[in-house]
Amino acid sequence: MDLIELSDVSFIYPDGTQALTDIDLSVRAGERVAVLGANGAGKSTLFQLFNGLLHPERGIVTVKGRVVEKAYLKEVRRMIGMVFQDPDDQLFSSTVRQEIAYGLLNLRLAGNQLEQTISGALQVVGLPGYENKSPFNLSGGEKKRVALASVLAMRPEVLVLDEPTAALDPLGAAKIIKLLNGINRELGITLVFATHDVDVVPLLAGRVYVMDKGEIKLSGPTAEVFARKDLIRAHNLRLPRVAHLAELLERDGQCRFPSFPLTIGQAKKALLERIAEKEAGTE
Amino acid sequence: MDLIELSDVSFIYPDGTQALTDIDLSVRAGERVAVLGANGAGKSTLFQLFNGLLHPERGIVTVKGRVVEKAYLKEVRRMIGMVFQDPDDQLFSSTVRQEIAYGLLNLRLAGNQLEQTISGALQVVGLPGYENKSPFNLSGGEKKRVALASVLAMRPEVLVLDEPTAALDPLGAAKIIKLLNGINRELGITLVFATHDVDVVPLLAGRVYVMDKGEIKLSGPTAEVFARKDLIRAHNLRLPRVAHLAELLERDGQCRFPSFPLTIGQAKKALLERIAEKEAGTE
Amino acid sequence: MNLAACNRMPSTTYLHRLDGRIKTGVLLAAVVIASVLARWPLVAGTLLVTLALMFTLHLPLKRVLWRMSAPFGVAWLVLLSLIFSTGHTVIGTVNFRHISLTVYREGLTLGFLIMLRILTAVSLAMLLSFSTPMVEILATLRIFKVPGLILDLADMIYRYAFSLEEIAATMRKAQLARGGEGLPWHQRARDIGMVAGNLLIKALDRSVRIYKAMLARGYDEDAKTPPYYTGPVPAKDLLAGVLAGLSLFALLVCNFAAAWKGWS
Amino acid sequence: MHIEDGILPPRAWGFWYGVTILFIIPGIREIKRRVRENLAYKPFLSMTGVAVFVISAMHLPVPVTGSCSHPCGTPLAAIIVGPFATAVISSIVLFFQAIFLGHGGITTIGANDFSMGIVGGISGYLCWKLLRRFDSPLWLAGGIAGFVGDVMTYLTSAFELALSLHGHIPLVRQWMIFFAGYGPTQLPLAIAEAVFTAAVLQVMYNRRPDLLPGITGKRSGKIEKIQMKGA
Ligand SMILES: Nc1ncnc2c1ncn2[C@@H]1O[C@H](COP(=O)(O)OP(=O)(O)OP(=O)(O)O)[C@@H](O)[C@H]1O
Ligand SMILES: Nc1ncnc2c1ncn2[C@@H]1O[C@H](COP(=O)(O)OP(=O)(O)OP(=O)(O)O)[C@@H](O)[C@H]1O
Ligand SMILES: [Mg+2]
Ligand SMILES: [Mg+2]
Repeated sequence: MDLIELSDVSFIYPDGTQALTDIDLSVRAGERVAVLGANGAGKSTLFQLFNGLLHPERGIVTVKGRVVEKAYLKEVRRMIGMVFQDPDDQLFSSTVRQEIAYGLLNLRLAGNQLEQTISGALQVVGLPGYENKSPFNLSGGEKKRVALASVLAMRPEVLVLDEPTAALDPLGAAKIIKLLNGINRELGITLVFATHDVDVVPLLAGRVYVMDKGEIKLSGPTAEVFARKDLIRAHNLRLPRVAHLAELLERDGQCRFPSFPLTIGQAKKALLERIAEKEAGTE
Repeated sequence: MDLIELSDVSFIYPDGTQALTDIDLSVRAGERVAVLGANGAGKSTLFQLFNGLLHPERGIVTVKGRVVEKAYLKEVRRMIGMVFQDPDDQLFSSTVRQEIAYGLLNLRLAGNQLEQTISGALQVVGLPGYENKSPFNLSGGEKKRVALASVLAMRPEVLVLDEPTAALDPLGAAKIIKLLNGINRELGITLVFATHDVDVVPLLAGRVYVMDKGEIKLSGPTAEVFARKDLIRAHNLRLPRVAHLAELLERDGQCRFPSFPLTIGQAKKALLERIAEKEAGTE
Repeated sequence: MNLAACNRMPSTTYLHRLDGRIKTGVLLAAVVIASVLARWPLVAGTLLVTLALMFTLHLPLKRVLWRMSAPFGVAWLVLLSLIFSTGHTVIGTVNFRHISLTVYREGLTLGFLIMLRILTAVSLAMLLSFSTPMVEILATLRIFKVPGLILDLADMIYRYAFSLEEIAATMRKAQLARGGEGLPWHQRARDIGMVAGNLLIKALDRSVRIYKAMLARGYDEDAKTPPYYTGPVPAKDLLAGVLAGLSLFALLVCNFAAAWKGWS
Repeated sequence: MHIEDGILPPRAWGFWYGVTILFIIPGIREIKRRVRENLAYKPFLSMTGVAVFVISAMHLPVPVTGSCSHPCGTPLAAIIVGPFATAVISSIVLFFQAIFLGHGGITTIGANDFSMGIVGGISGYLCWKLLRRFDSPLWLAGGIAGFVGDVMTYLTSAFELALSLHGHIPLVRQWMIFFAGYGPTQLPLAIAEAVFTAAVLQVMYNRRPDLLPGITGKRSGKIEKIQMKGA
């Protein structure tokens, strides 16, 4: 049974914008799924269907096999933790402590347990000692991490992240990626995220959906999706930069890559092999 | 005479945060300058000093040789067009059309010319037909595009862009980069921008400033700045991905790169040369 | 309160295309005139014409009815109190337990007239807001010499209203996503308090940032705001305006020419 | 309770316009002065106006009389931005409510502003000042200001109605009849307004004392140079 499943889902905003059309999508427990797509493709809208912040016009959204509807919402929202695209949208409390406590109080946590959970969550995102700061006076990257902590503290089974690395500086982004991979591996938390930073995808996703104009155009394991270079480009996306480099080398140079490198590590290996081959080949 | 010049400028926020310390910076007419730095380094603060949205605590800001002060503000703001980091802070009209018209009306444009400029600007950012949507009902990336269009339409002499490609999809980002380079080359518009997407910098900047904790730590032509790998990393940044790849190849493989490739084009060329060398070298 | 709804109008109908200066001028004058008319048939006629014009805008009926319902609160109270308090011709009494109230004919007539006037004035205002963008209304008021500072503030209040609406909606969404629903009342009260307090702070902070964006795009404290209207009113629209103005004048003349008693 | 167009005779609404303008003129002067001192004042004032718009648009129907009540928000605004400026922004807010919500009227802006913006604002402000003079806690002063401002607003608009519509009944009796018409919802609303005013002030004071220069004791507090001094 899939954890999240959308079948034939459409969504229209009140002003008449058809944001999603006939979406079929499923996420299994423990997976890491990326959703890619141009601006306005419908990624953020899609995510809000998962936990019933928006309701589909047509089609069915199920979580753990049960349809998401009024009576089930509370449970669903507890299961699915959501980090919004803009951390400013997510933070509404006076202090970081209250921000994180908010969801926990709704889960009826109290006393010692509450305090421990809060400081634990801050520990995980690398912001110990920030309890009494105001979330509004933090830098962009810190806000993002507080938003993540406030969601992580609730121990969701699924983390849905809208652009987790946007607005972060490179080091901050690398840390978040490591953190997310860590909680996926160690806590078994399922990850679903949207991003425009294609280079991040191979580092963080096992499977990819590509959306365009409200429809899912392509899906599959990361390597397979990025092998469809023409389709990727047709949907306003691009290859990871090293893959692009490899493509150019293959076209203009004499290199052959049996499988395209997607990360810098893979590229290094592949290139070293090619170079070694050349040396060997000419002997 | 430099177009924008800051000498020995410091800035402190009312709550006591020392955001900038002893900044010396100058931008010549027609240049393309990037400002890099970690979250909270002070980039956005710096930009707001240029057109007098903030006033330095100490030091002097001059534009075209004249100190930025009350009587000069109007002219300066007309000369310097500014795209803010968060489009939500920039959009305040009830339709996209009115949003773009706002600045143009302040420039006393009217009638046919106004309409043409508006639709031209929307064309350029890839949102034709969005005139009557409310800017609040757009996706994150669409908002950024409208913010860009509203400033681009005013054709200022200097464009100051706080993270121009953040939240844009890859194709959109590539188009904006091309557009910016185009108006720089053809109209001589000066560009100053901040970004976290290091891979974009070599494509769009001739010169780079690196900031950290409110100070300028490093500056110079793009290639020279990125050659200081250790310093770059010390300030929470990273190399462009292909440069990183080259670095790895140099360290682990037998490759030597006389100058580091920063863009995919350069990398391709450099790698093909290396490969050719290898083939030649073993003959 | 959905302000944005007022802006989402198809610019296809005749009224939508009509010059904003004409619409604003005529409709505001009509509101004033409608609220001084003392003969109910004239008011009823104006109301009918207004509703007919509204019909040409192709608005959803539900929204129109909802808006019409707002003023009834005051209207009923006024009608009720007038019936029992004004006039001398007794047309009956109402007995309720030990209280007995006298119903007067003059009060009833006046109450009916006032209700009609309220409806008419509200419909006219509604017609204006559904057919004319705010910028055009404010630009017209500027032509009418309303003080610049007031219009400036009005312009900013209008812009910020959208912003506040958005902030409030996203804050609520953020609470829902973290289980803020179906809570006991004291936690609900806590949520509302939290949103209200922080909303204002967030909104005030954002207001300063938006203001910066306006400054950066040439908003000028001291200079006059640039005229929104640069050309004259198109001849056709001017004609429509003159005709509408004449009808309003005729309405006033009818009202005063006819003999009418008492109330001023 | 806003008075709609068509209820008051021209003489009455003309009179209330006149009275209101007496407060608006110093209001405009005060705003101009403070804008010159601190440019952040204008956006600040406008956002406060939006808050008043939203708060006073939350009307509740009164089941018994069929009337309509709502909180005012003006006591809070008067405490934050000053009573004269409040008179100005609430007149703008009333214009918007008349146009967009069918709530109040164009000809009655004067009358409504007098009850909500001027009497409501000033009475709330005076309560606040008085209580703070005697070192009452912030929440208490704010709460009482909210309560008094709200009740005064309703007394005033009931008076305005009664003055024009008392027929042959004595003015005071008709006034009380109108006021009683709102009683069922007005009392709980006044209490809600009190709680709300107190809570918002307390949160603002705890989190952003720089936004409340007059309250933290420092006359020219940090708002004078908030983020764009002299820009
Ligand atoms: N509140 C809204 N009302 C009306 N239309 C909306 C609203 N929010 C989004 N849209 C529209 O719905 C479509 C999908 O928006 P969505 O935010 O899901 O895109 P996205 O894929 O997240 O884009 P981005 O990459 O820019 O964040 C867009 O065309 C957008 O204009
Ligand atoms: N309005 C403000 N009041 C007080 N402190 C502020 C304010 N805005 C920013 N700061 C602080 O000033 C410092 C510099 O902020 P700034 O926004 O200039 O950084 P930045 O380089 O643009 O960062 P980012 O990459 O995250 O956008 C940060 O420490 C930040 O917390
Ligand atoms: Mg999105
Ligand atoms: Mg910034």
